[in-house]
Formats: sequence, C-alpha cells, structure tokens
Amino acid sequence: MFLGNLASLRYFLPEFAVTATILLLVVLHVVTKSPKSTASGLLSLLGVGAAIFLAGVAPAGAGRSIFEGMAAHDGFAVFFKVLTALATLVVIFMSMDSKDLGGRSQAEYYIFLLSTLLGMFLLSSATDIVMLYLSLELVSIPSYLLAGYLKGQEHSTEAAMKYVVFGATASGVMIYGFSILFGLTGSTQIAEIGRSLAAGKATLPMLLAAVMVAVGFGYKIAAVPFHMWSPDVYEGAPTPATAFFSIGPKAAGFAVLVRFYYTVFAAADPGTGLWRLTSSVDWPFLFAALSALTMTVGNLVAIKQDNVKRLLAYSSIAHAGYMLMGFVLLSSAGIEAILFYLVVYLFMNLGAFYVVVVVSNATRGEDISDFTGLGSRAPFAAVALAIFLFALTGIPPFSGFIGKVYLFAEVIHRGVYWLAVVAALNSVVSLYYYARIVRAMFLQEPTDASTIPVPAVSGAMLVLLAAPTLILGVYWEPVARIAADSVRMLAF
Amino acid sequence: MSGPAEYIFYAAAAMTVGAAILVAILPNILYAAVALLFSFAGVAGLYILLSADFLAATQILIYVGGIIVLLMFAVFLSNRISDAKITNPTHFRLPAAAICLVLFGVLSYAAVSTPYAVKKGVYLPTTADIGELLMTRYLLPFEVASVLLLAALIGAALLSRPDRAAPDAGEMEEGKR
Amino acid sequence: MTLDKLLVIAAALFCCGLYTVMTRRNAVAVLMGVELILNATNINFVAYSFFLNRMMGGQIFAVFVIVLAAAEAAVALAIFLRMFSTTGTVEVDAADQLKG
Amino acid sequence: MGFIDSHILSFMTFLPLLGAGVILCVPKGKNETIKWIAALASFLPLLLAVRLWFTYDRTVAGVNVASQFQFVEHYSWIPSINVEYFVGADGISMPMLLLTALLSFLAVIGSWGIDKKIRGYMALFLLLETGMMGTFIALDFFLFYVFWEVMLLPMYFIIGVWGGPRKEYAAIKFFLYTLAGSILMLIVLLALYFNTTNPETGAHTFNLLHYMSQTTHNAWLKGFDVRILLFLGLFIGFAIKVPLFPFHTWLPDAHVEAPTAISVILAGVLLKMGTYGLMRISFPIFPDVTVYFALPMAILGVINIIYGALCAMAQSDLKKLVAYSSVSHMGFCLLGMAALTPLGMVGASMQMFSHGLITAMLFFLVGVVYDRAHHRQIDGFGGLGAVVPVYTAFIGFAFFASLGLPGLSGFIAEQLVFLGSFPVFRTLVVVGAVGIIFVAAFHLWALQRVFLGPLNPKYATLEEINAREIFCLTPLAVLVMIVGVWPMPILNLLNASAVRLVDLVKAVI
Amino acid sequence: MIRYAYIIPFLPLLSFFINIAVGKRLPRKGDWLCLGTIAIGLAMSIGIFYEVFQAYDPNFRYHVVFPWITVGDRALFNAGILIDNVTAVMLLVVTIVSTLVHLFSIGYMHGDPRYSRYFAYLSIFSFSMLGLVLAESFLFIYIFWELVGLSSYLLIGFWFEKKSASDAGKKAFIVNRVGDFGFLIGILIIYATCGVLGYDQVFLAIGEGKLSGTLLTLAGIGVFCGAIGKSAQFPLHVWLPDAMEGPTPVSALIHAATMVAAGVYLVGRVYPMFTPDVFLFIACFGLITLFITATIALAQNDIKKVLAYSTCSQLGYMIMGLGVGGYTAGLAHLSTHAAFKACLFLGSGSVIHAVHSQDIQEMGGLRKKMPITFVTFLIATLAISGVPGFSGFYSKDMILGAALEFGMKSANPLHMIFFIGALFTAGLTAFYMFRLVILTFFGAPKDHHKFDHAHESPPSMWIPLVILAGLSFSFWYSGWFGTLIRKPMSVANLAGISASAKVVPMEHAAVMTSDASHGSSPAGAKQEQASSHGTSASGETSHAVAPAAHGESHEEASHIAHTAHAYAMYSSVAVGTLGIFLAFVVYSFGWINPDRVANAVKPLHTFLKNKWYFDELYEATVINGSKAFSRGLAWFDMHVVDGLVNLTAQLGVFVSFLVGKFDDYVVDGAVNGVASATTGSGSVLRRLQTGKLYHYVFVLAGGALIIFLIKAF
Repeated sequence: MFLGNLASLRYFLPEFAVTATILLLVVLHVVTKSPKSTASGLLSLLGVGAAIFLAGVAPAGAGRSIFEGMAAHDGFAVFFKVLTALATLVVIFMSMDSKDLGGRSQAEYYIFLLSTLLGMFLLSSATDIVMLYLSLELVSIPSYLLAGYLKGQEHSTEAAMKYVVFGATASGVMIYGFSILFGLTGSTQIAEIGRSLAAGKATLPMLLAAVMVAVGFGYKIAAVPFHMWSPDVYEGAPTPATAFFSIGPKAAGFAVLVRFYYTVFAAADPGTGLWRLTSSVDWPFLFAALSALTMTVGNLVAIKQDNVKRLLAYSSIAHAGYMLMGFVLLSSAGIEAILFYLVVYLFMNLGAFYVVVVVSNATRGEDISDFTGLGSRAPFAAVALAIFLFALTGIPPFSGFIGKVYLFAEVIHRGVYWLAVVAALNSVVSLYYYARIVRAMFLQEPTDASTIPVPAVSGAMLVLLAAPTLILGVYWEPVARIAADSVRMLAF
Repeated sequence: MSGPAEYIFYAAAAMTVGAAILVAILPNILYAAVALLFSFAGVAGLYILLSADFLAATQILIYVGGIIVLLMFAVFLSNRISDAKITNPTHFRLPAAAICLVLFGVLSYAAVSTPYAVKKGVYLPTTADIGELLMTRYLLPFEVASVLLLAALIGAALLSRPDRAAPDAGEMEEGKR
Repeated sequence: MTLDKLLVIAAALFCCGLYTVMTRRNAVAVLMGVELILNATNINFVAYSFFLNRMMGGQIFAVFVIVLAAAEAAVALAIFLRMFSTTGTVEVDAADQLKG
Repeated sequence: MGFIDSHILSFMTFLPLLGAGVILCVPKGKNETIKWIAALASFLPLLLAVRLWFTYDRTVAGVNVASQFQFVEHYSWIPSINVEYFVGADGISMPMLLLTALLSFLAVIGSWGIDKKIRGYMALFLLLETGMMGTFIALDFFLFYVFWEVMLLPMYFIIGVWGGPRKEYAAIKFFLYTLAGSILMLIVLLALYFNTTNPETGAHTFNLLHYMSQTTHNAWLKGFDVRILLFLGLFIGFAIKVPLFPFHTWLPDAHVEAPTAISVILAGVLLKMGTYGLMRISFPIFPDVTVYFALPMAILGVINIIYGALCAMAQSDLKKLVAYSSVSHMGFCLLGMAALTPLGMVGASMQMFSHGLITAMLFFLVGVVYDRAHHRQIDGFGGLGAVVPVYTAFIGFAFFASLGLPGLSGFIAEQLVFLGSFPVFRTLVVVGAVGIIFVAAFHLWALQRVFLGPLNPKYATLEEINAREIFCLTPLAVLVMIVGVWPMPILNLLNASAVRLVDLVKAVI
Repeated sequence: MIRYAYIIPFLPLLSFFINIAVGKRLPRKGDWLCLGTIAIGLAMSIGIFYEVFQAYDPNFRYHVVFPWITVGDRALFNAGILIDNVTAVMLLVVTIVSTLVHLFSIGYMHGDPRYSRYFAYLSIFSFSMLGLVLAESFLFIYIFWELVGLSSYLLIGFWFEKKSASDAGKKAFIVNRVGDFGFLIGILIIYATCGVLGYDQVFLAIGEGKLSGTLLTLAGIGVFCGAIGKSAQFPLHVWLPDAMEGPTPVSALIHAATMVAAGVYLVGRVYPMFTPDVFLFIACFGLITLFITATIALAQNDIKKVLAYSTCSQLGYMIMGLGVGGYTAGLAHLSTHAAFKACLFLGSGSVIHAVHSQDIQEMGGLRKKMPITFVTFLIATLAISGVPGFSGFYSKDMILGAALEFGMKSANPLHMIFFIGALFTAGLTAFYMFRLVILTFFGAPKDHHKFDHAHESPPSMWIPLVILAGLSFSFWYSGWFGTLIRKPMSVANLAGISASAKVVPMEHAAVMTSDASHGSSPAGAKQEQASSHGTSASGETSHAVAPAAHGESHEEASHIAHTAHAYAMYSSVAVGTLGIFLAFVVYSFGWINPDRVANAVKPLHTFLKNKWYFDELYEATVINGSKAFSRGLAWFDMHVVDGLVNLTAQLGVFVSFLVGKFDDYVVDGAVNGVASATTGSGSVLRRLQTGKLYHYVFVLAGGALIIFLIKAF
C-alpha cells in the first residue's frame, strides 16, 4: 500500500523544484557580490512558479501514500501546496518591493522563505509523526530567521527571540504528546495510530496527547491561548515576512490540524461525508470553544491597535478563529469551507499587507496615522486596501463574505447555533476596526498632501490580488468545486 | 531486572531529575549549565539501561559535546566580563511552580494509571537497525533534516555575521521614532 | 526499572524544563529549559520503544529530536547573541517593546 | 427593444453600475462630463421604469406564485449551493421600483452642486442605486441579501466623506447598526436554506417563493418556537432599517450628517427596505408568526407614530425634525401591515410610496435652505416667507403634504391605514390618531418659526430657490398631488398583490 | 343645470391655480378671474336653487356617485355629489356671501403686496367650502373639512409678518385638528361597523342595526367633535377670536358666514344618526357656548372681537337648536345669520377701512360720515337682536321655541335651562350689539383726528353691504324654508326596528307646523297649507312611528309645540327690547355709567374681559404640557432608549469580561455603548499581551492545562 522511496519520487516534483531553487540560491549567494541584486528574487520566483506548475499538473488521482507512508499525495495536499506556493509567490514580489529588506543580502532571505515553503509542502502532506515533527520544525526554524532578519532592529530581534523560544516550547509540548501517542499505539503512522487508538480504551492519556498536540498546532495557527507570540512577531518581523506568516504557515497548520485530528481521533463514515469520533475524547467541542475564544479575543484586541501590522496580526488571529469553526464540525463540508476561506483569505490578506508595504515604503511607518488621507495621496492603493479590508470584514460583494457564508452555513447546518451567533457578533465587531483604517484613509484629511508613488509592479500585484477578491465575491463556483474535490480525497 | 542494574537505574534517574531541578532553581547561570550537563549525562545513562546504545552515544556527543559548549559560549558572550554578575535571579516563581506541579501530577498520574502492553525488554544493539531504517523507511525525514540543517546553518551564519546593514538599520530606527 | 517509573522521570524532567522556561530571565537559561523538555520527550520515546517490544520508531524519533534540538539551539543562540549586540542584554523581560 | 424588454429589470439594476464604471474611467478634471454621465446613467432606468409602468399587468398578484411575477429573469448562478439569479416584479415591488428610479435621478440632479471629489461621489451613488434596485427585484434570498449589503458601503462612504461635521460618527453608527441587523438576517437565511427543499429538485434552495409554501419546510422548521426565533431575527434586521422604535437612533444622526441628496435617498428609499422586507419575506414565509405578533407589531407602529412626532416637536434642527417625522410616518406603515386587512396592507404600501415622495421633497427643501444659510437651526431663521415666497410655497406644500392634508398623497395613505386597521385594533388606532394632532402641531410650529412672523434681518437678502432645485421638486409635487386626488393608478399596482398577501397570511388562521 | 353642479367647486379651484401660478402677471392681478368664477358659481347655484324650488318637494334629492378608491375587487369609497334642499340653500348662501366678499375685497385689499395671492386663497376657500357642501359621504366632507381648515389657516395668517397673525393661523389649524381627531374617530367607528361611508349607505346600515347603542353614540359624539372644532364651540372656541387677525372680508366670509357654519351644516347633514344622548350632548355644548361667549362679548372693545364672540354665540344658538330638535330652526338661523353677520363684518370692515382703528372707544358719531354703512349695519344689528320683521327674529325665535318645546316635553325639568339660558342670552345679544352700534355710530366722535379722516367707502364696498342688509329681512326666508327643510327621521332611534319605517319623514308635522305657525310673516297663509300639507303627508304613518320617537300622541305634541312657540315669541321680543333699551340707557342717554358698573363688579368684568381665561388655561395646560412632554421624550430618546441597547451590550461584556471597568460607558448611545464596551474589553484584553515572554509561555501552559482539566473532569 505504501509506495517505495524511488517510486515516490515522481510525486515529489514540486518539492524538488523548491529544493533545487534553494541550492541554486546558495550558489548564487556565493557568486554574486552586490546585496542589492534582484537576481535571487527572480530566481526564487522562477522556482516557486515551477513548483506551482508541477503541483498543479501532478495528477492527485485517488490519493496515495508515498515514501513508505511518510507522506500522502492527494488532492488535499496538492491544494495546500498550490495555496502556500501562491502565497509565497506574492510574498516574493512583496519582498522585492519592500524597502525594509533593502540594502541587505537578499539570498538568505529567499533561502529561508523557500525552506519554509518546502516545510509547508511536507507539513500539508505528512502522514507520519516523525515526518510531521520534522516538517513543522522546517517551517518554524526558517520562520524564526525571517522574523529576525532585520538584524539591526531591536523589534525584529525581539520578535525572533520570542518566536524561537515560544516555538521551541510549543513543539516540545507537541512532541511530548506524540510520544504518548506512540506509547499507546507503538506506531509512527498516523493512520496506524488512528486505527489502534480506535481499538484501545485509554482515555486519559489520549486526551493528554490530544491537548498537547493541540498546543503545537494551535501555536502554528495562532489560536488562543497559544497565540501570544503572533502579534509581537508580526509587528517585529519585516512586513513581507509578516504577510507570509499570516497566511502560509497558518494554512499549513490547518492542513496538518485537519489531517491529523481527522485521521487519529476520528474515522470517516464512508459515503456520508461525515466523520465520527473514535474515542470518548470530545475534542470537537474543545476546539469549538477555542474557536469562539480565538475570534473574540482577536477581534476585541484588534480594536485597540494603532499599528496596522499589529492590527492585521490580531485580525488574522480572529480569522483563524472563524476557520476553526469549519474544523469542529466533523463534516467534509466544514473542511471545504475552510479550504474555500483560505483561498479568499489568501488574496484579501496578502492584498492588505501589500498596501501596507507600499505605504510604509513611503511613510516609514505602519501606524494608522500614517494612512491618514491615503484616499487622496494614493487613491489607487487606498481603494484597493478598502476592498481588502471590507472583504476581511465579510461584506458583499467581496469574496470574504462568501467565505464566511460557507463557514456559517455549515455551522448552522450542523446546528451549532451558539457558535454561529458568536461569529456573527464578531464580524460586526471586526467592522469597527477595519473601518478605522478606512476612515483614516478616506474620511480624514491628510496631514501632508504629498502623493505616495505606487510602483508599477506593486500596482499590477494589487490589481491581481483585488480582482479575485471581487470576482470570487460574485462568481465562486469553480473555487467551491476545487475545494470540494480537494476534500473528497482527504480520507485515505 | 534487579541487582546492580537496579541501583544504576536509580542513580541515573536521581542524577537526571536532581540535576534538572538544579537547572531550574540555581541562581547562577553557569552552575545551571553544569547541572544541565549532569542531567544530560544521566539521560544518557538511562538510554544505556534501555539498550539504546546509539542514542546514548549521540546524546553524549551532541548534547554534552555540542550543545552544552554552545550554551557556555553563549553565557560568556552574552555577559560582559566587566560586570561580574552572572547570577540570574529568577522571578514569577509561584504561578509557574503551581502550574508545573499540577502538570507533573497529571502527567505522572496518566503514566501510572495507563495499562501499557508492556513486554520484557531485551538487550540488543540498535545501531544497525537505526541506520538501516534511516536509509529505507525514514529516508525522507533524513533528507529533510539535511535541508533543515542547511537552513539553520545559513541562518546562524547570517545572524552572527557583523551586519553590513547596521548603519542604515540605525537610520531606519531613527525613521521609526 | 519499569515503564511507569521512566515516564514519571520524563514527566519530572518536562516540568523542570517548563518551570525553567517560565522563570528564567536569561534567554540562554530559558533555552536550557527547552532542552530539558526535549530530553523528557526522548526518554518517553526510548522507554516506550524498549518496553513495547523494540519499536524502532521511537528511537528514530529520538534521533531526530536530538538533531533538531541542536539546530534549534544553534539558531536560538545566534538570535540571542544578535539581541545582545543590539540591545546589550539577553534578559527576556528587557525585551518587551512589542506588546499590547 | 425585445432584448431590453426581456431583461428590463436587469437593465434598470445594472445600468447605474455601468455608469459608475464609465465614470471611473473619465479623465481627471472633467467634472461636468462626470455629472452628465451620472445623470444619464440614472435617467435610463427612469425611462425603463416608465416602460414598466405601461407594460405591467395589474391584474395578477405575484407574491408567492412564481408564474404571476412579471419581467422575470431566472438563471442558475452558483449551482453547487443552488443560488439563483432570480428577479421579477409584482405589486409589492413595482411602486418601490418606480420610486427608486425617480428619486435616484432627482438625487443626481440634486447633487449637481457638489464639487468635492465628484467622481467618487457619483460612482458611489450609482453603485447605491444598483443596490437599491437589486434589493427590490430580487426573488432569491441570497441575491436579496447581497444587494441589501451592497447598499451599505456606498452609504457609509457618502455619509462619511461628503457628510456634515459629525460625519464619521454618523457613518460608522449607520454602518454598524445596519450590519448588525443584516448579520442576523444572514443566519436566518442559512437556517432557512438548510431546512427547506426545492419541490422540483429536492435540493436545498434560496428561492423565496419556495419558502412561502409550508410544504417545503422540514419538521424542524415547522416547530413554532423555531419559527418565532427566525421571524424575530429577520424582524430585527428589518426593524433597524425601518427604523422601528428601539432601533431608530441611527436615523437622526445619519440624516443630519448626510448630504442632501443622500438624505433624500435614505429617507425616500432605504427606509422602505425594512417594510418591504417584511412584506416580501417575513410575512409570507412566517404567516403564523405574523399573526401571532400582529398586536405587538401594531403597538410598535403606534409607538413610532407618537414617539416620532413628539421627538420631532422637540428638535431645533430642521433636518432632524424631518428625520423624526419619517420615524413617525413609517409607524403608519407598520400599523397598516400589522392589521392584516387588505385596506391596511394597501395603505401601508401606499404610505411607503407617498412618504417616499413627500420626505424626498422635504429633504430637498431643507437642503436648499442649508445651502444658502449654512445652518438649519429652526430658531435661527424667521419670516423667510417674505423674502423667498416661491421657496416658502414649496415647503409649505411639502409640510402640509407631510401632515396629511387631504388632496395630497399622504392623506390617502394615512386614511387607508386608519380605516384598514381600526376594525382590528380599535384603541391602538385611536391612540395613533392622536398622532395627527402632534404631526400638525410640529409642522406648523416649524413652518411658523422659520417662514412666518417678523423677518430676521440677517436673511433679508436670502437667495430664492433656483431653477435646478425647482426642477427637482416639481415632479415630486405634481405626483404628490395627482396621487392625492386620484390614487387609483398606484392603488391598481398594489391591489392584487396586497390582497393576495393578506389572504396568504390569513390563510393560516 | 343641476346636472352640472359638480362644476361649481372646480371653477374657483381653476382660478386658484391660475392665480397662484401667474396671478401677478395678469391684468388687475387676476382678481376679476376669481370674482368671475365665483360669480358663475353663484349664477349656477341660483339656477339649481330655482330648480329645487320648482320641484318644491321636501324629499327632493339629486345624488350621483362614481367609485373613487377601489381596494381588492370592491369599490370602497365613492366620490360624488348629493343635492337636496339643504344643499341647495347652503350653495346659495355660500356663493352669495362669497361673491359679495370677493367684490368687497377688491376695494378693501386694494394695493396689498400679495393682492393676487389673497384672491387665490379666497378661491381655494370657495372651492373647499362648496366641495364640503356638495359632499355626499363622510370621507369627502372630512376631506373638504380639512381643506377649509387649510384655507382658513392661509387667510388668517395672510399678513404673516405679524407674529400675532401667524400665531392665530397656527392656533386655528391645530385647534381644528383636535376637533378633527374626534371626527376621524367617529368616521373610523362608522366605517369599522358599517363598512361604508356614504351618508345614505351609513344611515341604511344603521337602520339595519349594524351600528347601535353606545358605539353609535360614540360615533355621533365623535362626528360632533368635528363640529365643535370648526364651529368654534366651547371648549374649542378659542381660535375664532384670534382668527380676527385676518383681513376683515375674510372674517366676514370664513369666520362668520360660511366656514364656521360648516359645523352646523355637518350636524344637520348627519342628523339621522344621532341618538337622543348625542342630541342632549350637542344641546348642552351649544348652550354653554352661546352663554359664555355672549358674556365675553359684553366686555370687548375691539369691534371685530365683539362680532367674533357674537358669532360664537350665534353658532351656539344654531347648535343648541339642532340639539333640542329644532332642525329647521338651526339651519334657518344658519342661513339668516350668514347674511346679517356677513353684513356686520363687512360693515365693520368699511368702518375700519375708514377709521384705521378697531377700537370702538375711539369711534363714535360715524353715522353722519358713512350713512350707508350705518344703515346697513343697523339693519343687521336689528336682525341679530331678533327684532320682529328681521330675519334674525324669524330663526332665533324658532330656536327658542324648539328649546322651550323640548323643555316642556321632556320629563326632566332641568331641560328648561336650554330655553332660559337662550332667552337670557338673547337679551345679552341685543344689549352688546346695540352697545356696539351706539359707541360706533351715535354720540359724539371721541377721536376727532380719526373722525376727520373717516369717509364713506367706495361702491365696490358698500354695494355688498346693501345687498346683505337687504337679505336681513325675514320675508326672504319664512314659509318655503320651513316647508323644504324638514327634519329627517332619526334612524338612530329606529336602529333595530324594521327598516321599512325609515322612508317616513318623522314626527312630524308637529315641529313642522310649529316652525311655521307663528304668523309673524307676510306669507302666513302659505305656511298654513304647507303645514297641513306636511301633516297630511305624514299623518297616518307618524302615528305608527310616534311611539318610537316619544310616547305621546300627535295632537298633544302639536298643542305643546304651539303653546311653546307662542310663549317663546313673546318672551324673546320682550327680552330683546329690554336689552336694546338697556343699551341705550347705559351708553346713549348715560343714565348709568358703564365704568361705575364695571368697577362695581370689577372681578366679573376683568374675568369677562379676559375671555374667561381660556387661552391662559390652555397655554398653561395643554400646550406647555405637550411641549414639555415632547422635550422629555427627546431626552428619553437620547438617554434611556439608547441606554437600553447599551445595557444589553454591557451584559454581553459582563459575561465575557470584567464588566466593572465599563460602567463609565453606560451613559451614551447604543452603538457608542456597544462600541465603548467592546473596545473597553479590547483594552483590557490587550493588557494580557504584556510583551514578557514568560507570560506568554505561562498562558500557553496554563491554557493547555485548563483545557485538559476541563475535558478530563
């Protein structure tokens, strides 16, 4: 049933593309002297582009377990690979625009970026706790370095320091949970673990494991109360990296969360598109509570923020909360909703960050006050940002609304009304702080009227990000189908 | 098993845990590092008792030989010799302690209360098996680890390199304030 | 020497590690705590693989944990030193500019 | 023409959007061009509306019978969750469509004086018009909701950017209030979706007309307490828009801060969305709950009438006074609807229509004086009647129309409501009828303080109302008069549908 | 001609629109247009009246309807016109007075800046009034009811620069609204029960018993409230005196002759639906009004105010007359009063025009200066004082007779009060009217400066005076009036009894004959046959009905009636002459010094001078009350309502977090409340984000532990 190592290689092309790019970057870094050269950026663009292409064309088929059961190659994995790669692609553009990174040697930066991407690839397809742990670390460690990339800056270093300690602790707790699972089942295959857990009766250690693993994953998706690192890291890290953290690792985190819990602690009811708990450990309720907590805390705290990056950090916490709603429902429709939401979230969130980059390039700051009068200083960027923010709020006709609808719909379908109501109130609250930025941009007069230049590339990227945000709000059938397909193959 | 091995086990266990506790509470950071060393050594001893010869060796090499040294260096580099105070008073003890105690209770209760399908442990060298597994079944993780190490290496190098971007970074700081 | 004894030892180690992480001011010391946690995990894995009829997976996992611990330590210490060179200290509670 | 006829509603809805797009492409500095494009883009729907007026078949009812809707367009939109582009018009939506088309056009003309960021203003305004039209034509709940929400953004921006001194506060207050309401609606919408099935396909459906036949509801949805909750969810959503008594506090702020043309739209069209939603969605889908809540709704209506009138009397700001008078007048709508008699229902729709015309006039007129005097303090004026007789004549006309003078549309609506609801709620209506005294009182009081009495020398040289403003006001005035004297044309539009609606609701008891 | 009756109202409407639109540019500012249209109206009314008179049939009716509002599939409300004898007479009255006032105004308003606007307003009034007269359903009379209110508002406030004027207009409209409120309720009750609003349909329905008992009484009272407002009956009479702020011709037309009489007309119109209780109610209000206002009139010095109060008083007579069953009497007084009161007002107008003052203290001796005015004014005064031979005598006398008859017939002796009060007031009327005449025209001029300027008015002003004075003689009315205007049978009493009875003109030859039977008029003979005709017409059936009405036989009834009217006649003549005599004694011969009298009864005098303090009373109670109330509500709106939503928000926060911190935010608005609450919680939450790493780890570990413990236990 497991493909051997050699036979698996042909399902591994995207990873190869990324790895090759990393190596090339190393070489490039050695040969080229000027730090300002954009060569490395272009190279990594190429590599990621290739990865997307390869991932896209690779036939997922019914899904198969590759590398002796270390990883899975199925629609679910492919979906996340494409998604994360897309995010990386945009982030690379962003990084090439950002002045934060200017004057530093670029190559390492892209190496870290791509290794993170590789980690996310593996994370979204890992089916063995060893593999899982490794890829999680492969996502984390370069992330620490990305966060601390602005060496001269206290904020950046502080962020990195907090990130590394917090991340190390979290993953430590997580693998402690792994060890318990291993002890209970004697296997490192999650499918295997799931099967033998279903047989066994040991509730307490199972719960313990569930919680401890939740710590690790929760830290990745920044779910309350494991979120504390994210605002600081998001604020301190260079903006493109922040943008990257807010979507890439989060998405991968959701991938592994879903795959792990739905395989280990639940079993699919064939045909119904539903899962059932294999043990008395009622983790869905647990995560439902986390979800409500996460979105509420995220939104409430975001209201008080003045730094846009930090505000977006909290908003991304809140959005993680929304997506968790889909996770607790044990239904393929719920997962479908998550996937759909991730797609729209990718565009609107990256778009928002992109504008932040453009603005902070000019104003050297990321406070809301720096956005005052943007509507007249850089109308185009301002309008784009407004679109993204309202999409994040979830107002028609923007894609964010559709994403929310799918989540709400499934929650209501499963009859978890309290959660739906909490989420509804939250999205009203969220309007308040998103609107604060919009207000600063349009309703208030600029302090200095100098126009902010929007480079052609940035402009193009903004259009490319805004277009889906609008279109998916009006016609989203294809994406919905893709999401549905990607879910259908998950259970293998 | 019984007899001397039993005593060795208790000794190792005592060393491990005792040293760990010292790490947690010793005010002087250097002493803490030394205590950590002993704790690791104790762990290695446990590995041997558990017939994990390869692991014991790795433990000694990497931890004792590598990480501890790293830590020492870090301690020295990160404390100016000028100010002699290397002592590191801790804080925020009680809540932390409370949590840890409860946690300990929970974990150990879970450990003892759970009926594991315990078999008689047999003593055989594991190195060969490990190597074989790493080349076959766990090949992918093995390779991934290499990439990871590469990234870590570059990262460490980058960070510890005196940065060319310091001036403009400083100016950037100015711009921020 | 029985499995549960070992598990309790691991638990103790884990808690010491956690306590260290939470109480230490010096970042390096905090890192020590993390190492303790990882070791606790390793003891678990090894003990299981010994008592549950030589499941090698546990030991493999332990190997990787050690490797990653090394890598993580390297990166972390590099970051600490960088922090020291920019702020002149490695006290974790000195680094609280980012908050709220 | 054939093509246009077959898609006439879509054209009415999306032509403004197209216009907005074009406006965004106009090169800088061509403000006149922009204005003219906007005028055109809002005038074409008006033409189409006129065509609707002549081609609409007044004999069929619509309401819950798909085959009786007219100008229907029905396409699948998102097959995977059965969202459809399903639009059509019946007697409930027709008057609203006409009103929207007319007021939008006049509002564009009325905004001619705006110079600040005219491009954005006109674009947003046209977007707003699209939202309004769409809301009135949508027969698919999802579609309805989307259009409903689409209106929020332009409203927020227009109030926030082009509004008065406290614009930011007013804008966000309006936004939050309405969003809170509509989110509730969203939950109800989804709950309905998952608990109803399309009789043909057996799949879940967003089709409003399917919801209206109880057979499509599943057991859960048949439970009465559930229905009550869902009804309340919808009701709050709509009540905030109407706005009904406890939820009305956004209205005065929004009105006072909004630019004139937007106040016109806000009071003329947006407020009607609430009552329209009740007629189109709440009542037919939950007839049993409607009957159950008839009395409370009537009470709310009466409270609105009295409360609004008294608040209006206490205002010192002319615009706020008009705003509160809207609160009072919308109370009549609710009272009439709650009575669940054909007369009351017709009266309610009639009130929606005529209040749209009258309040539009009022806000235009307040805007006129504000443009000249730059304040709206009632006591700050005095004796203007001698200086600006024409203007005074207009505002007098509007005021008397608003206080329900016979021969003008307001009277017809109010009387129909009274006559229709008195047999059902006697005491309530008597209480409500006290309203006509207060209404008269505050109107005349304001009229006197501003226009009569000795002239305030400060305004001895006040500029008389100009041709453009007269152009905006005249059609409204004429309509108000025509409808007041010979209401049958409008009533014929409503009749069939209103009666059907009442029968539909009454059928459950 | 009668087929074109519907044209009559629309002619003035037309001229209204034209004048409003282009009046200023027309030659002579378009007054000829308005005058012309109303004159045509007059001609047509005369034609109609002629036709009606030809028919000479008490039950004459001309009734056309067409559906106006259709809801569902059935026509609900009809528009149309109903012309019977009463309508015909009213048409005539309205058009005559209106035409004359138009004519008068041409001179009076000459040179006013808003000349054309004024005539436009007159036209809209004529339109509304004629519509009101022709209306055939409650709905339409209500509509025109409001419209006359509007035109009265416009005309009273015509000189709106005068604050007092605009105030008066506002007051008039709002006070009328209060009455209309009752009217509306009445209509609603009728519609709710009968489902129709046409007069005939409603009476039919009541006859079938659809509406009866208390509800019917309530409906009746409701409708009568409308009359109270419009006809300035106590307690809503306060607006009429202020209404004198309007131009004098307007006062003559609207506030003396026609509009204020609309209330009386309404009561006459819907007479059949009133129950005995309602009649009593009406009679009481009439009595109170006529007495109070007459007393007030005693102490006024403003010529127009005096006339205004006398108008109230006379209206009180009419209302009371109708109330006590003198249907013919009331309507007759309406017609006669229209003529002589209009004459009085126009006369006062010409005096004011000449003297530029309204204070009778400053006049005197004007009879030499303006003879025509004097003579006409005197004739009208004689009429109102009820001197035999003048119209006032004829009608007022019928009222007194009816009152006395009512008192004698009713078991309750208290009911005699109607007669006594009315009689006494008749004396008062004569007194204060002659006081007015004497102070104005007789004696020596008090203010020579004004006196010298005084001059006779131009023909356009005195011609109407002459005509109206001519109409103040009784022979115009006596005879046919009593025959054609007959009390309709009260379906209210029959409600429940077989509907067949209602064709019968009720009761009654009794009142019929009595109306006519005092032979004080030249056409006495005609009445005799008229009465016998009436009797024979209803003789036998009246027997059948009489018990239903009140339990006594026809002969007895007619006998009582006869005696009653005889007494009434003598006493009224006596009281009238006494009043006139007193007036001369006091003001002309000066045997008694009025000031001393006034001082003697100072409190009473001031009390009267201040009009019984009604305005002050209302000012203190109703107006301030409602203003304060509304202010209170506004406050309530701002603080409490928002506060409630706010409170819920508070609760939401309470369960989520540390509510104590947010009490500061409780006060202001809902959204602000929610917002501040949420943001507040946000700021509390963000304090958890200390920036200290070990806190983060602590939260992590603690969080995990708590989660575990929750699930574990």
